[in-house]
Amino acid sequence: MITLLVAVPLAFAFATVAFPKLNKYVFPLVTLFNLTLLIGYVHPTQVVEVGKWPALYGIVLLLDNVNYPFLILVNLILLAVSISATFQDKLGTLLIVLTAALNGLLLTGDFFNAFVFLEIISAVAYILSAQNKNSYAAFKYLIFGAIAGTLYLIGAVSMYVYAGTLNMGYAGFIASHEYLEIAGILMLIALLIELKVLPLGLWAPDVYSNGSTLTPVILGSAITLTMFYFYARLFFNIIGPVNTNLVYVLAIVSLIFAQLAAMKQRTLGRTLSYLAIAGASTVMAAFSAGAMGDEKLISAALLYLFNDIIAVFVLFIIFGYLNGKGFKDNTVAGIAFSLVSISLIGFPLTAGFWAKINLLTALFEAGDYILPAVLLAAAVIQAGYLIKWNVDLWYVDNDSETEEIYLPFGAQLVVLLFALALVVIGFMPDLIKAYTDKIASHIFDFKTYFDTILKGGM
Amino acid sequence: MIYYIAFILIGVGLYGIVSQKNLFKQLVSLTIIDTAVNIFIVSLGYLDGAEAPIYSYVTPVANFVDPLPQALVLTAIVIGVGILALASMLLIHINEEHGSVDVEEIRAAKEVIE
Amino acid sequence: MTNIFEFFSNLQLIDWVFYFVGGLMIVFSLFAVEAKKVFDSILALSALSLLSVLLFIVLKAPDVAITEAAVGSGLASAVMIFALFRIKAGEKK
Amino acid sequence: MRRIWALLITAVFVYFLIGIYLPTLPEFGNIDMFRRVSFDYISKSTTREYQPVEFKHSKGLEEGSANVVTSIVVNYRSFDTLGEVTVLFTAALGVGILASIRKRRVEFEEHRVLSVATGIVFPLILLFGAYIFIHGHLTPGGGFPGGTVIALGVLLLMLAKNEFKVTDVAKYTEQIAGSGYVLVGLIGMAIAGVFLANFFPTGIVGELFSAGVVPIVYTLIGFKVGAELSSLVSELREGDRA
Repeated sequence: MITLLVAVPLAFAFATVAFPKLNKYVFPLVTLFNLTLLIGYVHPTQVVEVGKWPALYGIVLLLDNVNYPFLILVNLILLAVSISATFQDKLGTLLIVLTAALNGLLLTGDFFNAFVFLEIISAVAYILSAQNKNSYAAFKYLIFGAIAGTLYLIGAVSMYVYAGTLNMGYAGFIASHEYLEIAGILMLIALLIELKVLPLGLWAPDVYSNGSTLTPVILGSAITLTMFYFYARLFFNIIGPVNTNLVYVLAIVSLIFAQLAAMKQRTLGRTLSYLAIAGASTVMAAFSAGAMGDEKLISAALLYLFNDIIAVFVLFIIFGYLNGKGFKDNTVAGIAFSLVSISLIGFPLTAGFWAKINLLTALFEAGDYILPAVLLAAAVIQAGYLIKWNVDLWYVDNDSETEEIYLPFGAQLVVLLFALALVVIGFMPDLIKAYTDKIASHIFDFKTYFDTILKGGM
Repeated sequence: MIYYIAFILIGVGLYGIVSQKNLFKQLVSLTIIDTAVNIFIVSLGYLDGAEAPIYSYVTPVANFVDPLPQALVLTAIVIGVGILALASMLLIHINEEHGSVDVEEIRAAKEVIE
Repeated sequence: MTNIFEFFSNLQLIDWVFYFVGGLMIVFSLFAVEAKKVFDSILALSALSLLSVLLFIVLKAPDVAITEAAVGSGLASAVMIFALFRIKAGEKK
Repeated sequence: MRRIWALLITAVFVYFLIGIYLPTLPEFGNIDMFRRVSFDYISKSTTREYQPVEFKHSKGLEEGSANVVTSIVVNYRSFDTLGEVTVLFTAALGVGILASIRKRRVEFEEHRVLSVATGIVFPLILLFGAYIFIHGHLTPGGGFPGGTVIALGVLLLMLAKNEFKVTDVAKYTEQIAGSGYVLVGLIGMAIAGVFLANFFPTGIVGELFSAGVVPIVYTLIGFKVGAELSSLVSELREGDRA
């Protein structure tokens, strides 16, 4: 049943390639179909052996308590994109392919299959980031991404050499830990590049700030979310922590760098890009601090991730439409923008507040004082420039000559709903915390994963 | 032995990507890395004295090298050429936007605009 | 490795192929990276790909060899040369 | 300066590969096949007891293609191949989307020898490509090289005839073949209960009509790859198609 999450989007993508006009209707339909399937018909812990081959030999798709919330959130974001963003007809097919690939990467339990989906996702990302005359940034992205893909491929094949199979669960069980770590280093570098932590955001701002409503939204929310899931799956569940101290330092350096850079930028687009990188780096730092099995910390980091993803989505959609224009004519967008900014700063009674406070307490309990200090300093900087931008945008003097731009109704609705969701979660944090706690308690449980994935026998 | 060949080729490709200023050369270096990785993966499945993994009149009974790495490389080659085609198209676009495919000239052109 | 002569006399035929083809490949790859003209480096890349086909055959991987021959040295070179021609055509104007 | 950085990064990485990574690998040519799943791929015993397979004798196996690589690519790990087809699809689509703003076609001088020779060779190339993918489960080759050979034939046609252009027929072929592949998978789901299950009898190893869905899938892939790559090359050459 869960194969349909990948198969149906792919079938529609192939079938509509000659009729690009249909994509406007097919893309929301496909995501809606996925959501109904997820909420109504499938429930966690479900294993599918594709092609009826036993788990060790074929490819296994697995739906468990860890990836179920991620799947729902990713499909929800894609549905929101289909409603709110504007794009060329031809790009619709790409987005349907992306839906299939993201679902596939979230579901798969096989190292090489994950590589294939990673490559599909990156190929789509390259094309998206080349929109609006931004080919140079896209090419840089392609070079980095291709190196990352190659490293991941070497890592995946070494898993096969060490374990004799490509199945994630069995490979993690049978191969010795030193070997796993060496293959893990290769995969780690690859994923850090994909998560924009490693080259300290050298290329990401150019890609993000190309001014389309689609590229930064997709790259910053849906793809980042999926990559974080994949990182957690590999390095918490299967391989075990690899080089956590190094990643921790890298992520903190990246965070400081990104926040300082965001403060200095003069255009909103680049500020938001650095903001997105800073968010990803914070989550990465928290992940590596809690990699040894600190469930509370991971749960807090996931809440932070959720807040960040939704906020980045809203900010980039509004930026894509208004492109630095004021909020005087777009009150709804302005309200959503300000609400999200407040949540990002961590004002009480928003989701961001709970995310920050949980993260800080968990870090203090773990005896870590470096990250909290950096985090607080970063929060002050972030508050500074976010407030500045909000004030600027509310009180900007609109030139009467320039034509007035309004957000389409769908975009206004989505943006407002997402912003309100953050506030509602601020009042009732348990709504989302139940999920993050569940993920955090399952992600370190290798035994259950192993038993589930090899349910079909050895 | 063949591992060393593959690793040195990967090294050469990496060197090319970092050192070359021409974007086309960077793409060529990337393709070198791809080829090297393919050779490396296939060599991981080689078995002394075994035959190619195809049942035929010459080899009616199994005495085969490992077929799985070959299957993986098959996939990797095709993915590689897809990425290569995309990159070529991007290069054409870069040339139309900035008038060059050289890193420094592009940077210079950007500064003029700003 | 006590003695160079012993090292070489112990080599099998397959080792010779590896040394020869591998050496050539490394030379070609260096040429492809350092060549002055992009066209030369694409040609070197094509040659590199053909040599890797040879290696794949020695490694008992005919499927990979036939795919690499068609895709790697045929189509990939064609794609890159078309791109190069388009870029060159732009430079003239 | 750039070169020094490059040398440094390369040195670190090659040191990692040779110094740390290489010792973890098995010795070249001396791998332990019994510890790997490939052993069961070769003897086709993933769901049954081990029994040696014999060319032109064994029949009714779980998987019936003589070429073991093909059996992995199209049967055991067919889901990967679906993804692989999708990468190529995405790349071809992307080249189409990015098709350039300005019309700047790559022009060639028509040469009489080439154009006459192409008329003779082109059908043979098509035939060869079709042979490669139809016999993918018996001999080396399969859908990807077969499709690429067809695309290379189209490329030859392009070089010979200056005004030659790949039309929308390629798009429709791609569409039909691509959805056909997913459809085969969905039929497998309807009949055997799992996506991409092999629902045809597998026959005798080594015969043309054997191996269940493998030849069908490889033929579809061949058409799809051929159409995709030829339209890709054509678009790279044309610039703008509209």
